[in-house]
Amino acid sequence: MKQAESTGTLAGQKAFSYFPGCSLHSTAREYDVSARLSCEALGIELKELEGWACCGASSAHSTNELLAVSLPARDLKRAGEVGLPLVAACAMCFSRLKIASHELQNNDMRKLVQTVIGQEIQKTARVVHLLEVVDSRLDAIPVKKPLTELKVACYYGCLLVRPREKVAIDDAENPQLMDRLVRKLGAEPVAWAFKTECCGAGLPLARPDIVLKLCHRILAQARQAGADCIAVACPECHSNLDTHQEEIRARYGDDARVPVVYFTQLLGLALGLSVQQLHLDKHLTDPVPVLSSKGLA
Amino acid sequence: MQTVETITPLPQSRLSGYVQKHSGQNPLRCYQCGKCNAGCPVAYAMDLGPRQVMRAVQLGLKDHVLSSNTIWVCLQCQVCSARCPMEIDIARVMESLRLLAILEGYPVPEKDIELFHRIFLEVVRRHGRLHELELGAMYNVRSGHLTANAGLLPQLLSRGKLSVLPTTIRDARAVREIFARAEAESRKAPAAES
Amino acid sequence: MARIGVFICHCGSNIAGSVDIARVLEAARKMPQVVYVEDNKYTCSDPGQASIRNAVKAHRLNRVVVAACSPRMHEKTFRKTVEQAGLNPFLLEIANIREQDSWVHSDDKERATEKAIEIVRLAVAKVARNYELYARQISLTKRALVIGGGISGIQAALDIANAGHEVVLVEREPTIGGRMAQLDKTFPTLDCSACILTPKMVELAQHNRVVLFTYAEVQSIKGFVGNFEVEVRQKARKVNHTTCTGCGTCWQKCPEKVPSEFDLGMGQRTAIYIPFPQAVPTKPVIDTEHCRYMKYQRFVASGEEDKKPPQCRVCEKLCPTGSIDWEEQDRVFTEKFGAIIVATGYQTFDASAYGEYGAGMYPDVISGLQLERLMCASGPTGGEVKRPSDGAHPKTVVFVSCVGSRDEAKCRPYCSKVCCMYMAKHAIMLREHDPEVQCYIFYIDIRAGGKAYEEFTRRAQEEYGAIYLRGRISKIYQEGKKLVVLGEDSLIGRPVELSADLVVLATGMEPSSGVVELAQKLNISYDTNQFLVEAHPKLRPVETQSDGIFLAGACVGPRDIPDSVAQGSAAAVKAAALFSQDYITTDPMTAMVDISRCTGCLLCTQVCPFKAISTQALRDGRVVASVNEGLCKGCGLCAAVCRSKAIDLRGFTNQQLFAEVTSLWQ
Amino acid sequence: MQDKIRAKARELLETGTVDCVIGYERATDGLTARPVFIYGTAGVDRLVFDQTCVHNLSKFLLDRRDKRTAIVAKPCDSRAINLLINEGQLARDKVYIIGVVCQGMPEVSWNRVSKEPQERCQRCPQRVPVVYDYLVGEPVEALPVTFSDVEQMENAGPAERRGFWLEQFGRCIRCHACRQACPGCYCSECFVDQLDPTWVGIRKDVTDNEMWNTIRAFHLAGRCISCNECERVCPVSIPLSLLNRKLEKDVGEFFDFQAGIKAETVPPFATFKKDEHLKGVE
Amino acid sequence: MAVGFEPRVVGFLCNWCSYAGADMAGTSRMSYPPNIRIIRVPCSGRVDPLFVVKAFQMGADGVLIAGCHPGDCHYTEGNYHMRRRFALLQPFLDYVGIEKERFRLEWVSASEGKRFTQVVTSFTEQLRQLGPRKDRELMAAKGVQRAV
Repeated sequence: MKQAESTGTLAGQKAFSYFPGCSLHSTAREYDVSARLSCEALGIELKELEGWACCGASSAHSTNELLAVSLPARDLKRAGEVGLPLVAACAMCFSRLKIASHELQNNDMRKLVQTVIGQEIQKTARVVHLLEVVDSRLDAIPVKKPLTELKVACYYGCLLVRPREKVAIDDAENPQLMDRLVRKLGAEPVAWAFKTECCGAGLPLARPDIVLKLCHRILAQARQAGADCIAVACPECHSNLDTHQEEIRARYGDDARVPVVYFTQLLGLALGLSVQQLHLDKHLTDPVPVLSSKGLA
Repeated sequence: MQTVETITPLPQSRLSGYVQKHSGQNPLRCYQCGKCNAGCPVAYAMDLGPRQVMRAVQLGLKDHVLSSNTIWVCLQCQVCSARCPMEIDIARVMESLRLLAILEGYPVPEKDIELFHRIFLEVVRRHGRLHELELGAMYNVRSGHLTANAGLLPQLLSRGKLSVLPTTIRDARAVREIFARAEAESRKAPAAES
Repeated sequence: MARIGVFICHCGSNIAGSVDIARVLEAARKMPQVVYVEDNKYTCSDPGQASIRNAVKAHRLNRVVVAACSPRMHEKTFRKTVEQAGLNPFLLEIANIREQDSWVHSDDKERATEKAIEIVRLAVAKVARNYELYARQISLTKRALVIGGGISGIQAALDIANAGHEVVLVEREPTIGGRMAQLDKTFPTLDCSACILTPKMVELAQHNRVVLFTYAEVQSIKGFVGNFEVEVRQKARKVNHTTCTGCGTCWQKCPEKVPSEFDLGMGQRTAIYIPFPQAVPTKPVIDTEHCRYMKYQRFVASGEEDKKPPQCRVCEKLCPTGSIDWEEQDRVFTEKFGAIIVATGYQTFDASAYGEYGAGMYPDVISGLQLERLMCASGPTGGEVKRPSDGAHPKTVVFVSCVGSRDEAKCRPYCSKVCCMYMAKHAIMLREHDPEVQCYIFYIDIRAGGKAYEEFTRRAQEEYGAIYLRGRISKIYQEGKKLVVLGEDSLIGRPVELSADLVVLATGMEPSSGVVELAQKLNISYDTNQFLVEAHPKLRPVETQSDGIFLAGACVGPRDIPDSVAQGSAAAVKAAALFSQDYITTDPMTAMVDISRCTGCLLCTQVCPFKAISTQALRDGRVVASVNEGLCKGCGLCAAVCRSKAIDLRGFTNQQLFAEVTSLWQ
Repeated sequence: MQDKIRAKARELLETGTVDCVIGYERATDGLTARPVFIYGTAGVDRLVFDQTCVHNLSKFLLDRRDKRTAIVAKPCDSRAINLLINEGQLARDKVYIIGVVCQGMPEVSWNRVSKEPQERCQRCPQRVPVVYDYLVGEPVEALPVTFSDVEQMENAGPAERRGFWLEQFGRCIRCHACRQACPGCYCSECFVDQLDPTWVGIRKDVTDNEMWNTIRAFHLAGRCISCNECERVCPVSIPLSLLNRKLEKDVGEFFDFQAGIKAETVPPFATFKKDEHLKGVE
Repeated sequence: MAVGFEPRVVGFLCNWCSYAGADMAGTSRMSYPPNIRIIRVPCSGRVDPLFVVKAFQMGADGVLIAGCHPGDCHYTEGNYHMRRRFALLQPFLDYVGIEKERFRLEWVSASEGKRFTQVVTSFTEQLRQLGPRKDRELMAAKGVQRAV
């Protein structure tokens, strides 16, 4: 089985198949919107993958390995037929797709999966994350409104940088992709130690206590580092960090509130798009005050 | 996990064989330095730390491992794997142990987590995609935590962050079949009796 | 015409018991070119050997076969015997009819006898084609080169010099002393490192049989045992060391300050500098990269016009002896040596490979060696332990063990051996410096094998209150002025979170940079960790596969000071033993080239494990192989791969082996 | 094609780039070709190139080691040149290679020219010389190497194989034409001619013949560039290619090596890998 | 298999490991079939294919080459080169009809007297099973004349 466009530079790639993933159609709509808008502004064409299905997320691979590969495999096959590289915005989807395409290299696994999805897989698409695509044309970004004086804590989470050989788009301990971007946009990426510490992933319902504890650590660290906001590239990280800040304050007493935004929103902002266009007003922890204080909103 | 007064090591047990085979990781490489425990964000909430799980696997203490909450609490954040000095993919080991526990019907100490996963998949099975409102609602009802995250509901709705109706993809049937076949196939998977 | 005598040994009943000697005698008598046979009860006994000598004379024998025990047993003995009889010792062959016949076939006398006869036939066939071989005697230069001026190299150099031989020591740094010079105290005795090292450094520098080349490197090596030719590059110091008195004015007045390598960035040095006060030689070098005048000159050379930097030249102006020599260039010279001792030592692992520990990111995460500098009375802080970030006195210090050791992910699978001990030492010393300091040592296993070592680590815990926690640190991050350390106490089995003022990474040992290139120049081997490989890990620990090249200290593997010193002395003895001979006797069983047949394909040069075959150009323009008998060890690889049979191996020639094969069917 | 070669040859001789061009000319039978050495522009028009130019001329270069020489080389010949350079027998800068694209040569004798290319050419992977200074003809795809003939022999039973080869070796008359034609056989004194020891009996016995043929083949292991001249010149037509190609096959499989493809390369017997797993060796 | 057939085996043993191993077998009074004739070579790498082919030409039923285990070569690399040579030579001889079972390369260290006896015993047994070489019959069948 060959992997289409497995080579070739991203920078040269104009059009991509786009895999928004479930959250971007609901809780993370602002990510979807800002991604589409800023990509358009950058001349990147996103063609939403026709009939994509859920990647299975952590639930699938927590309980049924085969399912965890088969669900993404179906999407990979479809994308393979389209022939464009498949760009995922959600880090979870990205990770699942990437791992799946990795597993499919193994013949036995592929045969098994083919029987499960009831189709033969000739070729799959190369999987990339939106952050990689943007980074590939960093110098070409036409910054209209530099985000001067905005201190940003870039938060990568787990799924973009681990596991090293199957997924990682950057170093696991001190990644730089997003920091580079933020700097390019005129903002100041703060140095902090929790870029890749886990936020509690899919446990907010089942073990809120864990999620609150982990998020509290991260938020506190970001604040300490003097960040005005945290930039993320994953809807799960976002909802964990953004939605529970009141509870966290209630539970831990200290005020560790920091607005959490998507890197695409910052990108859009710098490209001259408005707060409303980018749904920057939709977050539970409102970033608008701090943005306007910097004259950015 | 049941308490164990004295343990009887079974180094030759099928358990470490299974782990080796299923996860491709050799448990005997672990020399118990503890870096995994040290870095695990949820170690504090586990009855056995990753290091202890590796140890128990080395010693073939199957029940000890498979009935621990560790394998359920594990977030798959991969920090342990990324930092292991012996390059053991510990997260992968956790995963294979959890799958084994499911296969062999071990009681699940983290009911809610298991329930969450089950409902999540049911929803996806139904629509081919996730419908978060549905997931949340069903979870709250079936877990009995009726108010869990309910506080957030108005804010989310007001911001249009929760779509009330699910989007169901055109050939959701295909997805349902995938679920069915995947479950059938993985039941055939080899277990590790010891 | 060969006149072969065959002497068959009964070895009491060892052979005669299961071999029919009479029949063997009969058969032997009929073998081609055999003119005399006899048997003895014990051929190796004096009467036995005597009768060989007599027979050689009486029957004008010019070849001898002794059918007895294994050649590995008595070949040497009988070589002497025939030599005493006036024959060349190599006109002898042994037929091994004991270990490889009578002893293994005692159950079947008939076939044991048949086999014995054929073994004798093999030997007869071979010996008929033996000819005189003469051990070549190669003169040797009784002069040793020591590469590396650490404690191990210093010890080796001193011992050789005291044994009465000249020694040249080459050190690439501006001073000798190596890592030990950077240490404050030494475990387990806690005596001051400088106090025991510097006297040795001085003794070496003043020794009349020692020549010291600091700030110099070995550039190339030719030759073989007893006759090495070594090119040494003396790096330009820009200071004339013959006139310089080391008064110190220059380095006190030099305005340019840069981080000191010797202090591992914990302190500063000037552009013209000596690495540390007790450096040997106590004469400065100019760091041309940072020297202001050098920068000025580079600027002028670059041809740019706008604002020239200052010329400075303060040192030149102030030097009372006019020793500053801006024109000085690197100088390459060749020296002859008989033996080479490699003592290139180690460097500490670069902890920045561990992103999760933030070494290089957080100023207060330092290495063990850096702490040594902070504790050292003659160090940048005058022995006051101040943490780099704000100069505060750390009260809570956390030690992280196995940084760059026992870590396959970092390609450092081995244990560095000394870290456990120096962490204990640091814990003790920090308390000595400040009783309020609390040390936490995260260890995996305490490796304290050595005289008074275990007791030492106990003292650190019992008397100096160091808390040992079993578990590897996973993450370190800054929180305000503190460093938060995430670990585990694996004995309790729970995560540990500590906030510390200072974190010390016990970085492991790795071979010094450039050791691989050196090993390739020397044609000695190194292992996957780039440590140099001994000829035998147990029995030849300081020798290499190349004669005359010896190893000492941490270039072979992690070593502490006592081991390094012991090895230095051991290597010195090997060199001295070599020098106790007036010439080197080479094994005559070496390869030889028939230039008329050699086609110059030079496959032999490619397979030779000892680089013993080089090329020579003949008058007719052909290029052919030529063997350096000093390097050849007689493996015969070359002879086996040579298609035109132009190269052959003395003692195991094509003729001999071919004859042995064919003899079996005569 | 021919004209291009002549033009190039003329140019090279005129400019004095070389002082001799080794190529082919029409033989006296008026049909087949034979080697020719051209020293002056006058002779250039004698050069021919067509389907009859079967010989591997590379070995002639050995007689002009340090004189500047141009040579007409087919793909197989070009591999021979690489081999000779690799083994220090030739200096690249002394040789000017006029490479010719080759679709395979037919069987040619005084009275017939075969339709199909010769067997050796059918199995030859190269169609374009692996090294040249000037190329004549349009480059074409190289073909995969096939060893059907060798495999067939491998699959026969040992007794069958033994019988076959004994018969073949039995026919050998030890004329050593194979050696004379082989570009890899350049030893000043071949082992077969040596008397110290007499590796191979003087008598023309089947066992001595076997000794000769097997060892010669083995001396070409990892070196044979499969031009197959040995087989072409064998008067009793022993299928020598079957021997050489067996070794070529194994060398390829075990050591991933093909002789004469590159000039700068380490031949398989000059090196080793500590941890290589070779079948038959535990 | 021929009744009472006793194969003739030529063994090339490297001086440092295998020859010493053979001695060890003797000093510890082990026993193995006396069919092998041992030729001492400095290193297994010294064994020229010529010697092997010659032995078979002379009529050997089997040829054994024994050297130090990989990594233990007294000359550091000799056995690695032999390994390559053997890897080609064995199948090649098999190809011309000298069965690969007749030609062995073994690693025997100086301390492995036991292993040496096992090697020789199993090899000899294998050759007994294989029976004598069939060249004469085959030549007769093919009408190949032998020089006198």
